[in-house]
Amino acid sequence: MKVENVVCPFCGCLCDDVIVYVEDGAIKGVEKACSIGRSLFLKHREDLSLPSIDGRETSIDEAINEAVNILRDKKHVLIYGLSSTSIEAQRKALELADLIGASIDQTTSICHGPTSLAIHQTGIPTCTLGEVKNRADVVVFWGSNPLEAHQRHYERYSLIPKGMFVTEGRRGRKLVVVDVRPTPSSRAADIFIQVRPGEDYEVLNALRYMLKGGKLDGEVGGVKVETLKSLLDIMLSAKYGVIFIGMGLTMTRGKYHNVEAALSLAIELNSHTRWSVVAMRGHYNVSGAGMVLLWQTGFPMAVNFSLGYPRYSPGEYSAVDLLRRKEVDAVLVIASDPVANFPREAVRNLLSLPIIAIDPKRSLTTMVAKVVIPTAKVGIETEGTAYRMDGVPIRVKKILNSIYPSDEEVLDRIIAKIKGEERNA
Amino acid sequence: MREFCLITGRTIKQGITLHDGKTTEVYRNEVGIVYLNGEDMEELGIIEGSSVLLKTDYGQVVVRAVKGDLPKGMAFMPYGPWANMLTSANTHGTGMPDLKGIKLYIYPACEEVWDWKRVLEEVKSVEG
Amino acid sequence: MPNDSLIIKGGIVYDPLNGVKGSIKDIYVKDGKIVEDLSEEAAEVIDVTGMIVAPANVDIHSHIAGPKVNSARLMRPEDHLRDPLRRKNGLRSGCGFSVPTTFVTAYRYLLLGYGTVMDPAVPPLKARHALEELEDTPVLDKGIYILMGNNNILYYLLKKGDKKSAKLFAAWLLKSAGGYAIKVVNPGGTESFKWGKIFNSLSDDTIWGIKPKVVVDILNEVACEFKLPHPVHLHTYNIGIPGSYKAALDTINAFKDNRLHLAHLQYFCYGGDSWATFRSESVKVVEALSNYENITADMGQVIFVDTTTMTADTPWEFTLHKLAGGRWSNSDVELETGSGIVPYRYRMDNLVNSVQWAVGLEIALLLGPWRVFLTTDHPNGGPFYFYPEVIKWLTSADARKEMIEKIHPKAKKRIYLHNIDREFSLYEMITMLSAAPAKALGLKEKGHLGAGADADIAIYKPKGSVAETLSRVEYLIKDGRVVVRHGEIVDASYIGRIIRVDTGVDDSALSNEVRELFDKFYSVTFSNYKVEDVYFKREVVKRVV
Amino acid sequence: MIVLQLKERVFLPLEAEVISVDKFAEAGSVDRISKLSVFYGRDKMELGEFFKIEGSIEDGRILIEGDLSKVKRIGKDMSWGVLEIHGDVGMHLAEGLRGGKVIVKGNVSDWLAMGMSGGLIYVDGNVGNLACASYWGEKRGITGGVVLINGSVGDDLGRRMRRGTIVVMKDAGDFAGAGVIAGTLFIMGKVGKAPGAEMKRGTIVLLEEPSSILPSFRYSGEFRPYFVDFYISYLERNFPIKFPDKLRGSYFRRYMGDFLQLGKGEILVCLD
Repeated sequence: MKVENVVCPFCGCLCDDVIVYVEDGAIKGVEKACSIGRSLFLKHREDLSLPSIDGRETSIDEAINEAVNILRDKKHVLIYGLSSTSIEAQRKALELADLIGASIDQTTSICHGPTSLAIHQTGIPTCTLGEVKNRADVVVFWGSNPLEAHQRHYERYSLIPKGMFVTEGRRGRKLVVVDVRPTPSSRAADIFIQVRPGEDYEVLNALRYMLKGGKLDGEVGGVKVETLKSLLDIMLSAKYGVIFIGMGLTMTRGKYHNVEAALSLAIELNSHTRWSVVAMRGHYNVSGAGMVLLWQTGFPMAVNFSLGYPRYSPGEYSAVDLLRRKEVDAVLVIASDPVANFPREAVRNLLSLPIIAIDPKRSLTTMVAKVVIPTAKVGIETEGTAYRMDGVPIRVKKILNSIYPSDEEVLDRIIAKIKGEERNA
Repeated sequence: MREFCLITGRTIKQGITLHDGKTTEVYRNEVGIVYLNGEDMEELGIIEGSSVLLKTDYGQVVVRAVKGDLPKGMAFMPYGPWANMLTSANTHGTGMPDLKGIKLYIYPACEEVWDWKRVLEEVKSVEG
Repeated sequence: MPNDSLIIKGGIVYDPLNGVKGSIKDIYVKDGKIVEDLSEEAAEVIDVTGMIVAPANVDIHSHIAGPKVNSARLMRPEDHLRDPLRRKNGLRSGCGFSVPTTFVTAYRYLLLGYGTVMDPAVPPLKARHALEELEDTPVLDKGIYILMGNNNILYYLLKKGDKKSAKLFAAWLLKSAGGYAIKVVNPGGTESFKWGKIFNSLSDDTIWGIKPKVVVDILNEVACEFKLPHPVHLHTYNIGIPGSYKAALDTINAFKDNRLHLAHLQYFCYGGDSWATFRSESVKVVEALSNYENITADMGQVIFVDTTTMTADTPWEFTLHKLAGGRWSNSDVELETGSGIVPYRYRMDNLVNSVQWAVGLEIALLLGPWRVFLTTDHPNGGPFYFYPEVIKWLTSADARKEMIEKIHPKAKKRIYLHNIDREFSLYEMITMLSAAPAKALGLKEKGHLGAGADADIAIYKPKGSVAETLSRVEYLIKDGRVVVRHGEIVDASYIGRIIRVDTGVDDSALSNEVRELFDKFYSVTFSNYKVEDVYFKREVVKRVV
Repeated sequence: MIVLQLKERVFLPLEAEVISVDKFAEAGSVDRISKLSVFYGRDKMELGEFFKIEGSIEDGRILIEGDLSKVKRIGKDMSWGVLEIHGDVGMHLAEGLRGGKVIVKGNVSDWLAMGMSGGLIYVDGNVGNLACASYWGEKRGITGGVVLINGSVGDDLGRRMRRGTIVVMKDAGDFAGAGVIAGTLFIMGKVGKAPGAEMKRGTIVLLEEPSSILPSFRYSGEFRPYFVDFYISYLERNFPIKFPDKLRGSYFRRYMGDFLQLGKGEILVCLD
């Protein structure tokens, strides 16, 4: 069976033109997806997780019961992950957090969290990826390597496609890449600007200063002022420019200040011509996790419900900080692998806590979790909404059956049980 | 001792092997890895594909060294459990730990590249 | 399901659409509808002797959900910090103030006696987002208006002179995005801003070489030919600036032969040719409107409060950002529209803000309650839960006088408000809040208490004044369920309906050319564009034309 | 004086905004003070379950002893009296402080004195990140008061402060004085990256040359700012603090900035 226009549940590009061939209940072929997307579809049945308690295989029902026991008894639970599941499940996770007075954080806190912090401070002029395709004549990738992290980004949205007002496609666009090292993405660029690690802020500061008419000489952040001047000229000559920002800004020294500087530059450029900023979001629904958190709590991540209402404090209720300070007594992980993704110090404390892991696949987290609840993979075995990196919501599809329930169902059952017990008490 | 700057990031192979499973050999081969500048490798006496011991203020790990297109003094590792043995959990009040731009020291090693079990052992063993 | 039959006994009933002005009578409810009669044994009887019984309120224009509302939430953590709400009685926690979370939005609307709220500006590409938020805005019936005034495909077809395709496309768009009405915001202006230009006109050529008037005419025709229950919901050009009343007059003149709704009219009633000479010209606009019963409007009243402005009028938000300084967000949506967000504080000691405050009340008092409805263009003029303040000013000339003493001293010479003595009665106020907007929306089952109406009933305990009485319901019945009892929400566990129209225009009606434009220029495939039925699975009302 | 002793170490966050002179005075007796509610994780509990409480609040003095590093929001919105803490203390100490004194003999975690408008804070040890900083999205940080820190502070010290004085005797992290609208910061040790970024007005006095000054600052000569002398002798007279001698009568190198904003702020670097 040929399934067309399948949405790839891997990265924030959320490509929705993938063709998948299904035979005998398994995926036999994939077209149009990038190499990572192909791997995701074709190897989807490999290394799956099994329901277990303390490493002992068990039934889904028992695993859920054990999870309920932990969540009911503990005083301060961390709910973490969310970026690789559907809106429907994310909603339930928030309802649970509200119900049990937990802290809830999503993977964005170690991804584009600083971008949210910067938006609090400055706002953001942004656009959907179709605007980039149709209008952008200058695109700047700053601290981002799409050819490895978002492989079809150039092809589908930002560089190659012929748009309504950029009729020549690649030839109608200038590509600038700013990074601390050459990457496959920078090799495709018209201009590559190599910044000294940790000095993006200074470079952005210099660009803004020159935009305001300030004079500089010498070099800033390892870049000649001459080079920056010509970059600024390119930016000013653009009809519609877009800066894509990546982890190169959010994870390096300066963090949200770096992003704030990039956003401010774009805002200030709008007094001359049109510029937007788009964050290169990693997981396919990390954008969505932020959206649900925002509409239910007002905040995009790092929310605590201990006092019965949402409080926001990145650096306090964010997962890495809660673990580093060891301020929680249990962790519920949904569709994420903090044991593999967190810095060592945070992982060490995480390992000393009871972990409940809800995940279709085996991961380092499921290997050490007290309770493992396998679920159907969203976008392959269950449908749901996901938000692309630019906030466009797309319905991901179900193409195979699973013997396991969805994340949404598991969370719903946990909530029902906890509520039921509340009534009895 | 020479100081390097550790940058972590995505690679295609990391993304592909992720779907084989994080406990698999293929994943270790692509993620338990550090890319270095060729001249730096020569200076340190490190042979392409050999094991190196990496140390930062926050931890240590043994991975495979591979030549990469990098400026001198820079080391690049794919995101994953190996790189995270070396990163700092200090978020400076932002929620975002220091995952790029970390001071790194590199030593040739005869030990095999750590597997995920050894990585977890190391996580547990070190106090501080 | 709680008791499905109710008798609301002994209340003083106000039902403007049925001409009931404060008669004591019982209201019977069965299966979510109001019925003529009911046997007492089967039903729950609620004794509301001495209380005011009215149709639940209807908000015709309130930005409560969707992409730009959420972007505004992201921009304002400090705003949420001031107004947290605890989880209690099974209600969800959240935050309020200028951009409340979805649950809090619903709870506060319910306590004000609302049963239906319309979100007036949703880009079709992101309609799913609005619908998902509305799913988390429980109990209320909700609808969305679809932004079309800057749609590139529409302009493309019009430029070709293919009016038929253009109309079919608009009707298809409305259906596929799950919309209830067509919304137009600064036609041509939002598109021009994508080119870095500020464009404000109905009769000049847009970037596409098409006059905005032509676009609105076509959309009016769509509304007419497809018998849409609500006409084009128009936010015209030149919002918020000195001299904006001319845009209102121009717009009224251009479309006087159509049914039309003018959104947040207050912002289009300013005179003067600079901020220094800024003044009210509400009287001229009211005069122009008084001849055309076919045109309705809502207030867009300003409250003196720190709020967050948000609109698809991107050039205006950029202008406001330059005027007010501080944060600015903008989001361009491919081929369709855009939106801008700027936090803004209306201040009593500011002359312009003082005039704005008066203008909203002037138009309402001069033209209400059947033609101009209560809104604050939430949250643009201020959060909706400040409506009781507005009601106070509409129902009490003394309360207005008191305020006029407090606002900027120079304002008095530039407004008409102090010369208006009219005070709306309880009956008129209920008309303005429920009957009139329901009628303008073409919601035949809403806004009245006659048999066959949805059993959305607001019951108030009479207090010292009309404003106090209407400030919080004692009971709210929604679809026959008792949602508020003794002034507290007791049941907010169901999600309410999405009200949308079905124009009957399916994919097959679109020309190949439109399909090709789609495939070439959108960043999503055609088959993944249309909003799937799953977003309407819960208690849909379809209104097939 | 009323004395609170932590009975045993707490591991989860203990939300104790009730510990303030205002709230204690309102409660009155020790008995009623012990019944004030705190949150331990999600559990609502009583203050007396965690602290041994003795003495009287009549003179407006509170002394707390123990490892309070998990105890948050002590001294919230306090307006008078003296709150003395012997031991390390957790986040959000003295949030919204309006008056009175908060004295800490130990280290303080992040978010010290957010939204402070008056009063005095004295910290003997080190302070975490975002000390005296504006909340996310808030236009202005602290609007008054004096904060004296004997040790070092983390990043984002005094973000967007509107008025007030902050003295740090040792090092400050990155982005010290970012977005300052007005007010004065003294940093008597090393300072991290980008001091004064986006500052509008205000003064940052540095004892040591910073590792770099942002491109958007302009060097504007060397001079002897008498107000620094007056200022430090005023602070020394009134508060328990002693500035390095080098500062007195010294010449300073002056950088004006941040020219991305008004450009009316200054960074003064003490010359040898």
